[in-house]
Amino acid sequence: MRVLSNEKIALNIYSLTFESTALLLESLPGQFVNINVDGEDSPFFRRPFSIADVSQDSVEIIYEVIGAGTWILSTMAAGDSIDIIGPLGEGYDLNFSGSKSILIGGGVGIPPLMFLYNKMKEQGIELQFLAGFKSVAHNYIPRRITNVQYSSDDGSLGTKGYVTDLLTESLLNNEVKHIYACGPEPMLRKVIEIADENEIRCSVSVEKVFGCGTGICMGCVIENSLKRFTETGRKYSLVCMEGPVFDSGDVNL
Amino acid sequence: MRVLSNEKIALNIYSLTFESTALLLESLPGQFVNINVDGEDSPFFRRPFSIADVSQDSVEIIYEVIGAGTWILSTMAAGDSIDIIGPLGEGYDLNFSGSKSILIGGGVGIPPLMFLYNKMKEQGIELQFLAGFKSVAHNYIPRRITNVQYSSDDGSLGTKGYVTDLLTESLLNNEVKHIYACGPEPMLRKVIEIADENEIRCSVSVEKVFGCGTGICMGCVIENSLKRFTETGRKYSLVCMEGPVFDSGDVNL
Amino acid sequence: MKGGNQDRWEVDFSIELGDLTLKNPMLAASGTYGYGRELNNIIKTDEFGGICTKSITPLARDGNEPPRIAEVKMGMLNSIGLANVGVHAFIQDKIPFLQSLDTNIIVNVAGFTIGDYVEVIQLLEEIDGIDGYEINISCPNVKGGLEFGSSAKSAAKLTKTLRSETDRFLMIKLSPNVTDISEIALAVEGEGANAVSLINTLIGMGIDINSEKPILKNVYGGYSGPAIKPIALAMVQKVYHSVNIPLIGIGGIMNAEDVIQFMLAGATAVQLGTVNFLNPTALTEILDDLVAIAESKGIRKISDFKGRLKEWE
Amino acid sequence: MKGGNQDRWEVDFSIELGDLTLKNPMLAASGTYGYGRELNNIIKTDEFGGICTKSITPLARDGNEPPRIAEVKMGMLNSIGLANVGVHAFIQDKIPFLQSLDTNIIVNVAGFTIGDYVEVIQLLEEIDGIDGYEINISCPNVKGGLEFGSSAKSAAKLTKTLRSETDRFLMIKLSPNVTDISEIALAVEGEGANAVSLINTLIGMGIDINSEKPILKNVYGGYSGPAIKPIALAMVQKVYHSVNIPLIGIGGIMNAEDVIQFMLAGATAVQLGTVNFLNPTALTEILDDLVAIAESKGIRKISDFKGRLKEWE
Ligand SMILES: Cc1cc2nc3c(=O)[nH]c(=O)nc-3n(C[C@H](O)[C@H](O)[C@H](O)COP(=O)(O)OP(=O)(O)OC[C@H]3O[C@@H](n4cnc5c(N)ncnc54)[C@H](O)[C@@H]3O)c2cc1C
Ligand SMILES: Cc1cc2nc3c(=O)[nH]c(=O)nc-3n(C[C@H](O)[C@H](O)[C@H](O)COP(=O)(O)OP(=O)(O)OC[C@H]3O[C@@H](n4cnc5c(N)ncnc54)[C@H](O)[C@@H]3O)c2cc1C
Ligand SMILES: Cc1cc2nc3c(=O)[nH]c(=O)nc-3n(C[C@H](O)[C@H](O)[C@H](O)COP(=O)(O)O)c2cc1C
Ligand SMILES: Cc1cc2nc3c(=O)[nH]c(=O)nc-3n(C[C@H](O)[C@H](O)[C@H](O)COP(=O)(O)O)c2cc1C
Ligand code: FES
Ligand code: FES
Repeated sequence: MRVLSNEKIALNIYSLTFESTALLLESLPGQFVNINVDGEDSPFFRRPFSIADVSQDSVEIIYEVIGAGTWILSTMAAGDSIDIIGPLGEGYDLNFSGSKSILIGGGVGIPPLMFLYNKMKEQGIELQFLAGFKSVAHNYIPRRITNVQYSSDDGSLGTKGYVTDLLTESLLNNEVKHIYACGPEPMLRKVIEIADENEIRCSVSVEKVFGCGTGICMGCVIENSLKRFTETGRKYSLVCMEGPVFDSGDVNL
Repeated sequence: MRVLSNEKIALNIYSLTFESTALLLESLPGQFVNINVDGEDSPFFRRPFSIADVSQDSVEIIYEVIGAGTWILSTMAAGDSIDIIGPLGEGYDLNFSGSKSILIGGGVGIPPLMFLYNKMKEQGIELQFLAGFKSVAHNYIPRRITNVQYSSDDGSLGTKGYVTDLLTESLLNNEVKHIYACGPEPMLRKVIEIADENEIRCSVSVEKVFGCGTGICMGCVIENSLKRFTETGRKYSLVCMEGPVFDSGDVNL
Repeated sequence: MKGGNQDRWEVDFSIELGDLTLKNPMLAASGTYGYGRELNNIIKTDEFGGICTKSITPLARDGNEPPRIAEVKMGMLNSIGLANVGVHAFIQDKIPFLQSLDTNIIVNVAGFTIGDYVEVIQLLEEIDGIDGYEINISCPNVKGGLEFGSSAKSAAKLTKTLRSETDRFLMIKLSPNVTDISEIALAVEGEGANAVSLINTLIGMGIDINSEKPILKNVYGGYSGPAIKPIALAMVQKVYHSVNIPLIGIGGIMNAEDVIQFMLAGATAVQLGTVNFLNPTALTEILDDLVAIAESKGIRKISDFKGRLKEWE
Repeated sequence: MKGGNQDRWEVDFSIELGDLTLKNPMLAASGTYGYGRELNNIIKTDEFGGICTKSITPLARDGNEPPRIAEVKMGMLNSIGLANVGVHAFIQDKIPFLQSLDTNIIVNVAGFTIGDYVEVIQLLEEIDGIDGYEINISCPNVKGGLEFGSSAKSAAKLTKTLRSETDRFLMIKLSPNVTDISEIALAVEGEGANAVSLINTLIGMGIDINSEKPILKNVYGGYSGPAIKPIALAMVQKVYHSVNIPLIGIGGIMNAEDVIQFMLAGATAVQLGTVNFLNPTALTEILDDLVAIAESKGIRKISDFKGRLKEWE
């Protein structure tokens, strides 16, 4: 596929857009693409990135440079050809209840929620967006996404502290039917704890190292509590194929 | 080391200059440098190149792009850092007899002879330079090197045909004491044949795949006729350390 | 005939594996192509000459605890540990799709005892549309399973038993983690194996120096990918000079050149493994490139490459 | 003390190998550092903790016919075939320089019969300045030589004989081309070996599809370089849990992280092999980087890394 743009949008964070295929136009929030950044050389595995937006002719991902793979990605320029497969995985459930939802994300866990936000807005769903960043320099949420409450580790953006504190606060004042979360594992665990306490349905997007991203290597397992057979026996689910979005009750994070 | 320049000087042929070290300033014609073009990735081995010239502050090599290694080399730019070791190997014998010599080279076998030419000129040695190219488009010999007789495969430069035909011709008219040759193996074999017939001393620069270029892998062997012990028993010499320049009588090409 | 002399070079890709005819010499390697369905929207699975399924055991298996895959340079380590749905769910949920495919279906069978293998095969014998079995005696990730693959005697014994259970195509998948792989190939040939496939993964390990832990929870894992190709090629060449049954070459194949290398070394067919993770449409590209290579060499029948390795004079 | 708190972190690099004390845990691997002199103008050879010489045999050997080296991805194949000057020329021409070095000299010895090994060692016993022997029972490039390395029985027998010939440090270099490397390590430990070094090269092969010839005239060669590191690490870990004598880890080490990985897996020291071809000053860089890693972990004694591998909870 052809890279359309690749721009730095925040500290160490880039937005990359590439030509869409018909299949990719059908992508759903929570689904991901899997990118081969360096042929069969190291980094060997493909690198997965959530789809941040799909427009008529292009797909956007937003990524942070944290290692060799994302570094190579950051060196790509418009016109370069890039080896991308997708959309992959099961995204967020879009049968919105109609009642109030909260989207909560941390760092580069936010892109799939941005995509979800668009879909919800299209359907007129009432929602609240809670976003946590390390600092204001890391914020890349575009202005068109309004109604965002921010937290940051250093207080340079929104409230100083954890984004999950915003969640607790928010639940004091609002009746919420569904929480959609994506971010680092400790954050997700806390979100689930809060959702459980408040008996609110919670969908989380989980990250594991992916060997294939297509459900064939059986490497990306997460313990489940489904009590039924999955592709890999009974105890595990495949994050890349049965997820990355799970109902929080179905998996043991 | 730092690349100073890297320029295309003929069809698929580049001149690369880099910062010299004190050691490299002492380089002799026929010696080579060994370049690691891609860390420990493929191409795995270093790539050897004859030293084409040494000036006060820089060393020049001239190379043809024929595979992955030389392709990567061609993408380097002034200011890039490059992993080069050298000078390596034994060069041409510089105890010139004083009497007439012939330098004969083909294609990218010519760079070490250009360096040798400079040293001979400094010492006022009388010489003839015979150079064979595929076509005029491949000629990169600079104008300051005068007195060159050319041949080319397609007749677009000098005589059409083999550079060894020029040699035969030249020997008819001149008394020659020493032939210095570098180029493809079939050419070298023909040069040696002619030198033997005419009982002229002949020094050839030989190419083999080098694993190390420093005499430690014992991979780059050539059969010798030395009848004495070498580093690798009796039958073989190491091209990278005992050569790449050999007296034609010492090796079986 | 469009384009006159622009015609595509015609290559007969079919190869013979004992009584089986495969439409081309590329099979999907066990454990790297799921149950055939997963990638079917990315590549038509039945472009393969055959599919070797994930290893099937009598009961469903969760496999080892994660992390159970990790990347290394030019390859990966896995300690999946034979995770699979078990033979019953396999028959019920997976076979129908496989049967619908226009390709050869080889069911890979694994077990901890001879009885395990027999149990799986007896159940599968009842099922149509299975063209043969590949016997995994070489999975290094489970205790016990390795035994069959690491001695000629135990490999022979297992082969003998399974031969008496089925008339179908029976292929034994050899372990590279042995002193003499051709000894084992000879032993299973002697007991009626129709083919051998090689190699399974090499035992490997990686360590993260930050956490000071192995990169796999299981410590050891199976090493696969391009890094193992030189070892696999050497073993294929060695076994080719030892047995008469067909060889299926496996190990680090990424492209058409690799396929030709294995065929030159003596393989009748090959399996694509780890490459499916990196490049799910590798097969399509390989088929195209094989045509180009065959044309450049004037070859019309892909099987002509087999064992064609030349000697240095 | 310049620069106040800018002091360099101090690391005690010395390690104990039986009775030997090495100033650092990096040795030059046999066959990849010549006779110690070749690179001495590029790197001070005696920065190494020790030098393992090219394998020495009773008579000079030309080695195999070329091509006898070839590159593959992330590694190389060699079929040098024990080319060396022979023990007599070694003593006359090579020993004096080695003796002049401020490092430990381990002479690597190879042979085709037990008598060959004994002959070389008896001659070397007369010579001062040799700190020990490394016994190459695992060179895959010559017929016969492999025998000692591929069975516990023959390895034990050879070790026993050599033990009776010398009181010097005696290290057996193990072959990875076996079913159970720890069985062989145990056997040589039982006969008095002071250490084992592992691994030697894996048997590999490459094919050029244009010429349709093997890339080595000898067809098979020894595979070395980064590609074999996961296999070497697994073997070191396995042997570490089987024997009590020190292990010297070898295989694909390119940098300081690799050195730490081998030490975590149980190696007391390591050898740098193929990396010397790519980067003759690797050792100097590794020493620097080890200091940085040790500092980041608050470690003052390099030997503290040995066997420190943590388990997953
Ligand atoms: C479903 C999913 C969606 C993701 N979406 C985004 C996103 O929208 N934006 C973003 O910045 N990041 C996203 N990530 C994380 C992203 O994949 C990693 O940051 C990236 O792979 C790091 O690669 P690297 O080579 O730069 O770093 P490395 O130095 O190789 O690795 C750093 C860390 O990245 C993770 N990682 C490495 N390889 C893989 C792999 N093959 N599969 C999964 N994780 C890996 C591991 O946690 C590893 O420790 C997502 C991950 C998953 C699983
Ligand atoms: C002493 C010596 C001096 C040389 N001087 C010059 C020079 O001045 N200018 C020039 O253009 N070329 C020179 N060469 C040849 C040059 O080294 C090769 O063209 C180059 O290594 C090709 O690398 P590649 O990756 O582009 O090609 P590849 O596609 O990898 O190989 C193409 C061919 O290059 C040769 N080659 C590959 N690897 C090596 C290696 N490690 N060592 C030696 N040869 C190899 C082989 O013949 C091979 O078939 C010299 C070679 C030697 C041995
Ligand atoms: C993740 C993974 C799972 C595997 N599972 C199996 C298996 O269940 N049964 C089996 O016989 N081989 C299994 N293998 C081995 C492959 O079929 C193949 O033999 C090996 O990976 C070498 O080929 P490659 O380098 O092309 O991957 C597995 C390999 C990988 C990487
Ligand atoms: C070109 C070459 C020659 C070698 N010669 C010997 C030898 O003579 N004796 C020996 O015991 N090992 C020999 N080895 C094996 C190395 O010492 C080492 O065990 C092996 O290469 C693995 O380490 P590496 O991956 O760091 O190179 C040789 C290796 C190479 C690459
Ligand atoms: S990453 Fe391979 S199955 Fe999920
Ligand atoms: S290239 Fe290694 S000895 Fe010559």
